[in-house]
Amino acid sequence: MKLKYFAWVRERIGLAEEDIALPDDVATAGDLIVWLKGRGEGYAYALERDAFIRVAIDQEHALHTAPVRGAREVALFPPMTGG
Amino acid sequence: MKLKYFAWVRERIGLAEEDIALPDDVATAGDLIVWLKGRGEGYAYALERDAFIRVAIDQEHALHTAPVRGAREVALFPPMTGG
Amino acid sequence: MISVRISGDPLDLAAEAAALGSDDDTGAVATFLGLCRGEAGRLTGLELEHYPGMAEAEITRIAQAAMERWPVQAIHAVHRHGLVGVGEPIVFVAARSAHRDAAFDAVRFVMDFLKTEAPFWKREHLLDGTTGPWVEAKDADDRARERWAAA
Amino acid sequence: MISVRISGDPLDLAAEAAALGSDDDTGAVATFLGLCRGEAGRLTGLELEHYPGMAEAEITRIAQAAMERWPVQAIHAVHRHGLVGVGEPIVFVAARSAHRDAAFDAVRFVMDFLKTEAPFWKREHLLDGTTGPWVEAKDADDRARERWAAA
Repeated sequence: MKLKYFAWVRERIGLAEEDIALPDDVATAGDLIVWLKGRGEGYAYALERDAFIRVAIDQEHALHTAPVRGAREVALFPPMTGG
Repeated sequence: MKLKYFAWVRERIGLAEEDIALPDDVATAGDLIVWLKGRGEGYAYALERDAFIRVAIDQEHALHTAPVRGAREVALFPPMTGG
Repeated sequence: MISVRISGDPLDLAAEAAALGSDDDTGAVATFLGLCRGEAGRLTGLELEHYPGMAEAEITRIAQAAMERWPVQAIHAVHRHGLVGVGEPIVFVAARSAHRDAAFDAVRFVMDFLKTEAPFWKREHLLDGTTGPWVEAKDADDRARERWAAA
Repeated sequence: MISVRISGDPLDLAAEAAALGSDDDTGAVATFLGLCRGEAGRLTGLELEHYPGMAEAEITRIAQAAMERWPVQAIHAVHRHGLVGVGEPIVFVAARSAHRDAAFDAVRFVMDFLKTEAPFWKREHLLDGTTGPWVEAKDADDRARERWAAA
Protein backbone atom coordinates (compact mmCIF):
# COMPACT_ATOMS: atom_id res chain seq x y z
CA MET A 1 0.00 0.00 0.00
CA LYS A 2 1.23 3.46 -0.88
CA LEU A 3 1.12 6.09 1.87
CA LYS A 4 1.32 9.81 1.07
CA TYR A 5 1.95 12.67 3.45
CA PHE A 6 1.37 16.37 2.91
CA ALA A 7 2.28 19.74 4.46
CA TRP A 8 3.56 19.53 8.04
CA VAL A 9 2.67 15.84 8.30
CA ARG A 10 5.12 15.26 5.42
CA GLU A 11 7.75 17.51 6.99
CA ARG A 12 7.58 15.89 10.43
CA ILE A 13 7.67 12.35 9.07
CA GLY A 14 10.41 13.39 6.67
CA LEU A 15 8.89 11.56 3.71
CA ALA A 16 6.44 12.55 0.96
CA GLU A 17 5.44 8.95 0.37
CA GLU A 18 6.38 5.37 1.11
CA ASP A 19 5.21 1.83 0.39
CA ILE A 20 4.21 -0.32 3.34
CA ALA A 21 2.99 -3.84 3.95
CA LEU A 22 -0.18 -3.39 5.98
CA PRO A 23 -0.01 -5.40 9.27
CA ASP A 24 -2.88 -7.86 9.77
CA ASP A 25 -4.29 -6.01 12.79
CA VAL A 26 -4.68 -2.68 10.95
CA ALA A 27 -8.28 -2.49 9.71
CA THR A 28 -9.22 1.20 9.68
CA ALA A 29 -7.55 4.53 8.93
CA GLY A 30 -7.50 5.15 12.68
CA ASP A 31 -5.68 1.84 13.25
CA LEU A 32 -3.17 2.86 10.56
CA ILE A 33 -2.44 6.15 12.32
CA VAL A 34 -1.89 4.39 15.68
CA TRP A 35 0.41 1.84 14.03
CA LEU A 36 2.41 4.57 12.24
CA LYS A 37 2.90 6.49 15.53
CA GLY A 38 4.81 3.49 16.83
CA ARG A 39 7.26 3.56 13.91
CA GLY A 40 9.46 6.40 15.21
CA GLU A 41 9.80 9.88 16.62
CA GLY A 42 8.92 11.72 13.37
CA TYR A 43 5.73 9.71 12.95
CA ALA A 44 4.78 10.21 16.61
CA TYR A 45 5.33 13.97 16.30
CA ALA A 46 3.49 14.27 12.98
CA LEU A 47 0.48 12.31 14.20
CA GLU A 48 0.42 13.32 17.89
CA ARG A 49 -2.97 15.01 17.56
CA ASP A 50 -4.71 11.98 16.03
CA ALA A 51 -8.17 13.46 15.75
CA PHE A 52 -6.77 16.45 13.84
CA ILE A 53 -5.27 14.36 11.02
CA ARG A 54 -7.31 14.09 7.85
CA VAL A 55 -7.36 10.92 5.77
CA ALA A 56 -7.94 10.26 2.08
CA ILE A 57 -8.34 6.72 0.78
CA ASP A 58 -7.72 6.34 -2.96
CA GLN A 59 -7.98 10.14 -3.30
CA GLU A 60 -11.31 10.50 -1.52
CA HIS A 61 -11.84 11.96 1.95
CA ALA A 62 -12.50 9.26 4.53
CA LEU A 63 -13.29 9.04 8.23
CA HIS A 64 -10.86 7.45 10.71
CA THR A 65 -13.36 4.59 10.97
CA ALA A 66 -13.10 3.81 7.23
CA PRO A 67 -11.50 0.47 6.29
CA VAL A 68 -8.11 0.76 4.58
CA ARG A 69 -7.68 -2.88 3.62
CA GLY A 70 -7.70 -3.18 -0.16
CA ALA A 71 -6.90 0.51 -0.71
CA ARG A 72 -4.22 1.36 -3.23
CA GLU A 73 -3.22 4.70 -1.71
CA VAL A 74 -3.84 6.27 1.69
CA ALA A 75 -2.91 9.89 2.39
CA LEU A 76 -2.55 11.66 5.76
CA PHE A 77 -2.51 15.44 6.03
CA PRO A 78 -3.52 18.45 8.15
CA PRO A 79 -6.82 20.31 7.66
CA MET A 80 -6.75 21.96 4.25
CA THR A 81 -6.10 25.65 3.66
CA GLY A 82 -6.53 26.18 -0.07
CA GLY A 83 -8.59 28.76 -1.92
CA MET B 1 -41.07 72.18 -13.87
CA LYS B 2 -39.62 69.62 -16.24
CA LEU B 3 -41.49 66.32 -16.63
CA LYS B 4 -39.80 63.24 -18.10
CA TYR B 5 -41.43 60.05 -19.29
CA PHE B 6 -39.80 56.70 -20.01
CA ALA B 7 -40.57 53.38 -21.73
CA TRP B 8 -44.29 52.77 -22.40
CA VAL B 9 -45.30 55.83 -20.36
CA ARG B 10 -43.26 57.90 -22.83
CA GLU B 11 -44.73 56.05 -25.83
CA ARG B 12 -48.34 56.38 -24.70
CA ILE B 13 -48.03 60.06 -23.83
CA GLY B 14 -46.11 60.63 -27.07
CA LEU B 15 -43.47 62.83 -25.43
CA ALA B 16 -40.10 62.15 -23.80
CA GLU B 17 -40.26 65.35 -21.78
CA GLU B 18 -42.11 68.62 -21.42
CA ASP B 19 -42.09 71.76 -19.29
CA ILE B 20 -45.22 72.50 -17.30
CA ALA B 21 -46.47 75.18 -14.95
CA LEU B 22 -47.58 73.30 -11.84
CA PRO B 23 -51.22 74.10 -10.93
CA ASP B 24 -51.70 75.43 -7.39
CA ASP B 25 -53.75 72.41 -6.27
CA VAL B 26 -51.05 69.87 -7.21
CA ALA B 27 -49.06 69.14 -4.06
CA THR B 28 -47.85 65.55 -4.36
CA ALA B 29 -46.61 63.19 -7.08
CA GLY B 30 -49.99 61.44 -6.83
CA ASP B 31 -51.80 64.75 -7.43
CA LEU B 32 -49.57 65.36 -10.43
CA ILE B 33 -50.50 61.98 -11.94
CA VAL B 34 -54.22 62.66 -11.47
CA TRP B 35 -53.87 66.11 -13.04
CA LEU B 36 -51.91 64.72 -16.01
CA LYS B 37 -54.58 62.08 -16.65
CA GLY B 38 -57.02 64.90 -17.34
CA ARG B 39 -54.82 66.40 -20.04
CA GLY B 40 -55.78 64.00 -22.83
CA GLU B 41 -56.23 60.47 -24.07
CA GLY B 42 -52.51 59.61 -24.26
CA TYR B 43 -51.96 60.71 -20.67
CA ALA B 44 -55.05 58.85 -19.46
CA TYR B 45 -53.88 55.65 -21.21
CA ALA B 46 -50.27 55.97 -20.00
CA LEU B 47 -51.28 56.56 -16.41
CA GLU B 48 -54.47 54.46 -16.17
CA ARG B 49 -52.97 52.12 -13.59
CA ASP B 50 -51.95 54.92 -11.20
CA ALA B 51 -50.51 52.73 -8.47
CA PHE B 52 -48.25 51.00 -10.96
CA ILE B 53 -46.50 54.20 -12.07
CA ARG B 54 -43.12 54.90 -10.47
CA VAL B 55 -42.00 58.43 -9.70
CA ALA B 56 -38.58 60.06 -9.42
CA ILE B 57 -38.22 63.58 -8.08
CA ASP B 58 -34.96 65.29 -9.04
CA GLN B 59 -33.57 61.88 -10.04
CA GLU B 60 -34.40 60.08 -6.80
CA HIS B 61 -37.15 57.52 -6.31
CA ALA B 62 -40.17 59.00 -4.51
CA LEU B 63 -43.53 57.81 -3.21
CA HIS B 64 -46.81 59.10 -4.66
CA THR B 65 -47.25 60.97 -1.38
CA ALA B 66 -43.99 62.93 -1.84
CA PRO B 67 -44.34 66.71 -2.42
CA VAL B 68 -43.41 67.85 -5.92
CA ARG B 69 -43.57 71.59 -5.31
CA GLY B 70 -40.08 73.07 -5.67
CA ALA B 71 -38.77 70.08 -7.66
CA ARG B 72 -36.76 70.83 -10.79
CA GLU B 73 -37.53 67.57 -12.58
CA VAL B 74 -40.17 64.90 -12.05
CA ALA B 75 -40.07 61.62 -13.98
CA LEU B 76 -42.85 59.04 -14.45
CA PHE B 77 -42.13 55.53 -15.64
CA PRO B 78 -43.10 51.84 -15.40
CA PRO B 79 -41.42 49.44 -12.96
CA MET B 80 -37.81 49.03 -13.98
CA THR B 81 -36.42 46.03 -15.85
CA GLY B 82 -32.67 46.63 -16.08
CA GLY B 83 -29.80 44.32 -15.22
CA MET C 1 -14.01 53.44 -3.95
CA ILE C 2 -17.04 53.34 -6.21
CA SER C 3 -17.09 53.68 -9.99
CA VAL C 4 -20.23 53.49 -12.08
CA ARG C 5 -20.51 53.81 -15.83
CA ILE C 6 -23.41 53.73 -18.28
CA SER C 7 -22.30 52.75 -21.76
CA GLY C 8 -23.93 52.95 -25.16
CA ASP C 9 -21.15 50.79 -26.61
CA PRO C 10 -20.37 47.08 -26.18
CA LEU C 11 -18.48 46.37 -22.94
CA ASP C 12 -14.79 45.44 -22.88
CA LEU C 13 -14.87 43.06 -19.92
CA ALA C 14 -11.10 43.00 -19.39
CA ALA C 15 -11.13 46.81 -19.13
CA GLU C 16 -14.13 46.75 -16.79
CA ALA C 17 -12.48 44.14 -14.55
CA ALA C 18 -9.32 46.29 -14.46
CA ALA C 19 -11.40 49.33 -13.47
CA LEU C 20 -12.07 47.66 -10.10
CA GLY C 21 -8.40 48.11 -9.20
CA SER C 22 -6.57 46.05 -6.60
CA ASP C 23 -4.17 46.45 -3.72
CA ASP C 24 -2.10 44.18 -1.47
CA ASP C 25 -4.98 43.81 0.99
CA THR C 26 -7.36 42.51 -1.68
CA GLY C 27 -7.96 38.81 -1.14
CA ALA C 28 -11.29 38.39 -2.90
CA VAL C 29 -12.91 39.65 -6.08
CA ALA C 30 -16.49 38.66 -6.89
CA THR C 31 -18.10 39.59 -10.19
CA PHE C 32 -21.41 39.24 -11.95
CA LEU C 33 -22.03 39.50 -15.67
CA GLY C 34 -25.56 39.70 -17.07
CA LEU C 35 -25.96 38.74 -20.72
CA CYS C 36 -28.76 39.05 -23.25
CA ARG C 37 -30.42 35.64 -23.68
CA GLY C 38 -31.87 34.46 -26.99
CA GLU C 39 -35.05 33.07 -25.40
CA ALA C 40 -34.97 29.90 -27.48
CA GLY C 41 -34.18 31.75 -30.70
CA ARG C 42 -37.09 34.18 -30.35
CA LEU C 43 -34.92 37.31 -29.95
CA THR C 44 -32.18 39.07 -31.86
CA GLY C 45 -31.53 41.29 -28.87
CA LEU C 46 -32.86 43.70 -26.28
CA GLU C 47 -33.15 47.46 -26.46
CA LEU C 48 -32.41 49.22 -23.20
CA GLU C 49 -33.83 52.64 -22.47
CA HIS C 50 -32.42 54.49 -19.48
CA TYR C 51 -32.81 57.71 -17.54
CA PRO C 52 -29.50 59.53 -18.10
CA GLY C 53 -28.12 61.02 -14.92
CA MET C 54 -30.43 59.13 -12.60
CA ALA C 55 -29.14 55.76 -13.83
CA GLU C 56 -25.57 56.58 -12.68
CA ALA C 57 -26.85 58.24 -9.50
CA GLU C 58 -29.07 55.33 -8.49
CA ILE C 59 -26.45 52.62 -9.08
CA THR C 60 -23.96 54.75 -7.13
CA ARG C 61 -26.45 54.98 -4.23
CA ILE C 62 -26.89 51.19 -4.29
CA ALA C 63 -23.11 50.65 -4.30
CA GLN C 64 -22.75 53.09 -1.40
CA ALA C 65 -25.33 51.15 0.60
CA ALA C 66 -23.35 47.96 -0.06
CA MET C 67 -20.10 49.58 1.07
CA GLU C 68 -21.75 50.75 4.28
CA ARG C 69 -23.05 47.25 4.96
CA TRP C 70 -19.95 45.12 4.24
CA PRO C 71 -16.18 45.71 4.50
CA VAL C 72 -15.67 46.14 0.78
CA GLN C 73 -12.67 47.95 -0.69
CA ALA C 74 -14.17 48.89 -4.05
CA ILE C 75 -17.19 48.36 -6.27
CA HIS C 76 -17.28 48.87 -10.02
CA ALA C 77 -20.48 48.66 -12.04
CA VAL C 78 -21.23 49.26 -15.70
CA HIS C 79 -24.58 48.98 -17.47
CA ARG C 80 -25.38 49.07 -21.17
CA HIS C 81 -28.06 51.11 -22.86
CA GLY C 82 -29.16 50.94 -26.48
CA LEU C 83 -29.42 47.81 -28.57
CA VAL C 84 -27.74 44.74 -27.06
CA GLY C 85 -27.47 41.60 -29.20
CA VAL C 86 -28.02 38.05 -27.95
CA GLY C 87 -24.94 36.88 -26.04
CA GLU C 88 -23.70 40.41 -25.36
CA PRO C 89 -23.14 41.87 -21.87
CA ILE C 90 -25.86 44.05 -20.34
CA VAL C 91 -24.42 44.61 -16.88
CA PHE C 92 -21.16 43.90 -15.06
CA VAL C 93 -20.69 44.36 -11.31
CA ALA C 94 -17.47 43.64 -9.41
CA ALA C 95 -16.49 44.06 -5.76
CA ARG C 96 -13.21 43.46 -3.94
CA SER C 97 -12.48 42.95 -0.28
CA ALA C 98 -10.04 41.21 2.06
CA HIS C 99 -12.28 38.15 2.44
CA ARG C 100 -14.79 36.43 0.20
CA ASP C 101 -18.07 36.81 2.08
CA ALA C 102 -18.13 40.61 1.81
CA ALA C 103 -17.30 40.52 -1.90
CA PHE C 104 -20.01 37.93 -2.64
CA ASP C 105 -22.66 39.74 -0.60
CA ALA C 106 -21.86 43.16 -2.07
CA VAL C 107 -22.11 42.01 -5.71
CA ARG C 108 -25.36 40.14 -5.13
CA PHE C 109 -26.87 43.04 -3.18
CA VAL C 110 -25.96 45.51 -5.94
CA MET C 111 -27.49 43.23 -8.59
CA ASP C 112 -30.69 42.64 -6.62
CA PHE C 113 -31.28 46.36 -6.11
CA LEU C 114 -30.07 47.34 -9.57
CA LYS C 115 -32.70 45.03 -11.10
CA THR C 116 -35.58 46.79 -9.37
CA GLU C 117 -34.26 50.30 -8.62
CA ALA C 118 -31.96 51.37 -11.46
CA PRO C 119 -33.93 53.26 -14.15
CA PHE C 120 -33.57 50.97 -17.15
CA TRP C 121 -36.34 49.46 -19.27
CA LYS C 122 -35.93 46.59 -21.72
CA ARG C 123 -37.89 45.81 -24.83
CA GLU C 124 -37.50 42.80 -27.05
CA HIS C 125 -36.24 42.81 -30.62
CA LEU C 126 -37.70 39.81 -32.39
CA LEU C 127 -36.23 37.47 -34.98
CA ASP C 128 -38.80 38.59 -37.58
CA GLY C 129 -37.37 42.12 -37.44
CA THR C 130 -40.18 43.64 -35.41
CA THR C 131 -40.01 45.25 -32.00
CA GLY C 132 -41.66 43.20 -29.28
CA PRO C 133 -43.28 44.31 -26.05
CA TRP C 134 -41.60 46.01 -23.12
CA VAL C 135 -40.33 43.40 -20.68
CA GLU C 136 -42.50 43.19 -17.57
CA ALA C 137 -41.04 43.53 -14.10
CA LYS C 138 -40.76 40.20 -12.27
CA ASP C 139 -42.11 39.42 -8.81
CA ALA C 140 -39.03 37.24 -8.34
CA ASP C 141 -36.84 40.33 -8.61
CA ASP C 142 -38.87 42.13 -5.94
CA ARG C 143 -38.52 39.10 -3.67
CA ALA C 144 -34.77 38.95 -4.37
CA ARG C 145 -34.48 42.55 -3.19
CA GLU C 146 -36.65 41.96 -0.13
CA ARG C 147 -34.36 39.22 1.20
CA TRP C 148 -31.79 41.87 2.13
CA ALA C 149 -34.24 43.49 4.54
CA ALA C 150 -34.58 40.23 6.48
CA ALA C 151 -30.81 39.53 6.66
CA MET D 1 -20.19 21.06 -18.19
CA ILE D 2 -17.43 21.05 -15.62
CA SER D 3 -13.79 21.91 -16.17
CA VAL D 4 -11.18 21.92 -13.42
CA ARG D 5 -7.52 22.76 -13.76
CA ILE D 6 -4.62 22.84 -11.31
CA SER D 7 -1.85 25.13 -12.50
CA GLY D 8 1.75 25.62 -11.46
CA ASP D 9 1.95 28.77 -13.58
CA PRO D 10 0.38 32.21 -13.09
CA LEU D 11 -3.24 32.33 -14.22
CA ASP D 12 -4.37 34.13 -17.36
CA LEU D 13 -7.76 35.33 -16.17
CA ALA D 14 -9.10 36.21 -19.61
CA ALA D 15 -8.32 32.66 -20.77
CA GLU D 16 -9.88 31.17 -17.62
CA ALA D 17 -13.04 33.26 -18.06
CA ALA D 18 -13.24 32.12 -21.69
CA ALA D 19 -12.92 28.49 -20.56
CA LEU D 20 -16.37 28.76 -18.98
CA GLY D 21 -17.88 29.03 -22.46
CA SER D 22 -21.27 30.56 -23.21
CA ASP D 23 -24.41 29.95 -25.22
CA ASP D 24 -27.57 31.83 -26.16
CA ASP D 25 -29.35 30.64 -23.01
CA THR D 26 -26.66 32.04 -20.71
CA GLY D 27 -28.02 35.07 -18.90
CA ALA D 28 -25.75 35.13 -15.86
CA VAL D 29 -22.07 34.55 -15.14
CA ALA D 30 -20.79 34.77 -11.58
CA THR D 31 -17.10 34.55 -10.78
CA PHE D 32 -14.82 34.55 -7.78
CA LEU D 33 -11.12 35.32 -7.75
CA GLY D 34 -8.98 34.65 -4.67
CA LEU D 35 -5.73 36.61 -4.47
CA CYS D 36 -2.65 36.38 -2.27
CA ARG D 37 -2.79 39.18 0.32
CA GLY D 38 0.32 40.92 1.62
CA GLU D 39 -0.86 40.82 5.26
CA ALA D 40 0.23 44.41 5.89
CA GLY D 41 3.59 43.97 4.17
CA ARG D 42 4.53 40.88 6.18
CA LEU D 43 4.50 38.47 3.20
CA THR D 44 6.16 38.19 -0.18
CA GLY D 45 3.81 35.38 -1.10
CA LEU D 46 2.30 32.02 -0.28
CA GLU D 47 3.55 28.58 -1.21
CA LEU D 48 0.78 26.15 -2.07
CA GLU D 49 1.32 22.43 -1.72
CA HIS D 50 -1.32 20.16 -3.24
CA TYR D 51 -2.20 16.50 -3.64
CA PRO D 52 -1.92 15.91 -7.41
CA GLY D 53 -4.82 13.91 -8.77
CA MET D 54 -6.97 14.26 -5.69
CA ALA D 55 -7.02 18.08 -6.00
CA GLU D 56 -8.65 17.91 -9.44
CA ALA D 57 -10.92 15.04 -8.37
CA GLU D 58 -12.13 16.79 -5.23
CA ILE D 59 -12.89 20.13 -6.90
CA THR D 60 -14.69 18.22 -9.66
CA ARG D 61 -16.81 16.43 -7.02
CA ILE D 62 -17.66 19.80 -5.42
CA ALA D 63 -18.62 21.28 -8.80
CA GLN D 64 -20.78 18.23 -9.55
CA ALA D 65 -22.60 18.69 -6.24
CA ALA D 66 -23.26 22.34 -7.17
CA MET D 67 -24.60 21.36 -10.59
CA GLU D 68 -26.96 18.84 -9.00
CA ARG D 69 -28.25 21.46 -6.60
CA TRP D 70 -28.80 24.44 -8.92
CA PRO D 71 -29.72 24.81 -12.63
CA VAL D 72 -26.20 25.73 -13.73
CA GLN D 73 -25.01 25.33 -17.32
CA ALA D 74 -21.26 25.17 -16.63
CA ILE D 75 -18.67 25.56 -13.89
CA HIS D 76 -14.99 26.26 -14.46
CA ALA D 77 -12.45 26.25 -11.64
CA VAL D 78 -8.69 26.67 -11.60
CA HIS D 79 -6.37 26.60 -8.58
CA ARG D 80 -2.69 27.49 -8.35
CA HIS D 81 0.01 25.46 -6.69
CA GLY D 82 3.61 26.47 -6.09
CA LEU D 83 4.80 29.94 -5.11
CA VAL D 84 2.19 32.69 -5.53
CA GLY D 85 3.33 36.30 -5.06
CA VAL D 86 1.33 38.97 -3.26
CA GLY D 87 -1.45 40.25 -5.52
CA GLU D 88 -1.43 37.14 -7.71
CA PRO D 89 -4.44 34.86 -8.25
CA ILE D 90 -4.71 31.66 -6.20
CA VAL D 91 -8.12 30.45 -7.27
CA PHE D 92 -10.73 31.35 -9.89
CA VAL D 93 -14.23 29.87 -9.99
CA ALA D 94 -16.91 30.77 -12.54
CA ALA D 95 -20.44 29.50 -13.14
CA ARG D 96 -23.01 30.33 -15.79
CA SER D 97 -26.75 29.83 -15.84
CA ALA D 98 -29.93 31.30 -17.29
CA HIS D 99 -30.60 33.39 -14.17
CA ARG D 100 -28.41 35.00 -11.56
CA ASP D 101 -29.36 33.20 -8.35
CA ALA D 102 -28.10 29.81 -9.52
CA ALA D 103 -24.80 31.28 -10.75
CA PHE D 104 -24.20 33.16 -7.49
CA ASP D 105 -25.08 30.17 -5.31
CA ALA D 106 -22.97 27.74 -7.31
CA VAL D 107 -19.80 29.86 -7.18
CA ARG D 108 -20.12 30.53 -3.47
CA PHE D 109 -20.87 26.87 -2.73
CA VAL D 110 -17.82 25.73 -4.71
CA MET D 111 -15.60 28.25 -2.90
CA ASP D 112 -16.91 27.32 0.56
CA PHE D 113 -16.28 23.62 0.00
CA LEU D 114 -13.04 24.14 -1.90
CA LYS D 115 -11.63 26.03 1.10
CA THR D 116 -12.16 23.11 3.48
CA GLU D 117 -12.22 20.03 1.21
CA ALA D 118 -9.76 20.58 -1.64
CA PRO D 119 -6.32 19.17 -0.75
CA PHE D 120 -4.18 22.32 -0.74
CA TRP D 121 -1.98 23.64 2.07
CA LYS D 122 -0.54 27.13 2.28
CA ARG D 123 2.61 28.32 3.96
CA GLU D 124 3.81 31.87 4.26
CA HIS D 125 6.89 33.32 2.60
CA LEU D 126 8.07 36.23 4.71
CA LEU D 127 9.56 39.56 3.74
CA ASP D 128 12.86 38.69 5.46
CA GLY D 129 13.35 35.81 3.01
CA THR D 130 12.49 33.04 5.44
CA THR D 131 9.65 30.54 5.21
CA GLY D 132 6.93 31.12 7.75
CA PRO D 133 4.52 28.66 9.34
CA TRP D 134 1.87 26.62 7.60
CA VAL D 135 -1.40 28.55 7.55
CA GLU D 136 -3.90 27.17 10.07
CA ALA D 137 -7.39 26.16 9.03
CA LYS D 138 -10.05 28.66 10.06
CA ASP D 139 -13.21 27.92 12.01
CA ALA D 140 -14.91 30.58 9.89
CA ASP D 141 -14.31 28.42 6.81
CA ASP D 142 -15.89 25.40 8.48
CA ARG D 143 -18.91 27.53 9.41
CA ALA D 144 -19.12 28.88 5.85
CA ARG D 145 -19.33 25.30 4.59
CA GLU D 146 -21.90 24.31 7.21
CA ARG D 147 -24.36 26.99 6.08
CA TRP D 148 -25.10 24.94 2.96
CA ALA D 149 -26.38 22.07 5.07
CA ALA D 150 -29.00 24.32 6.66
CA ALA D 151 -30.18 25.89 3.40
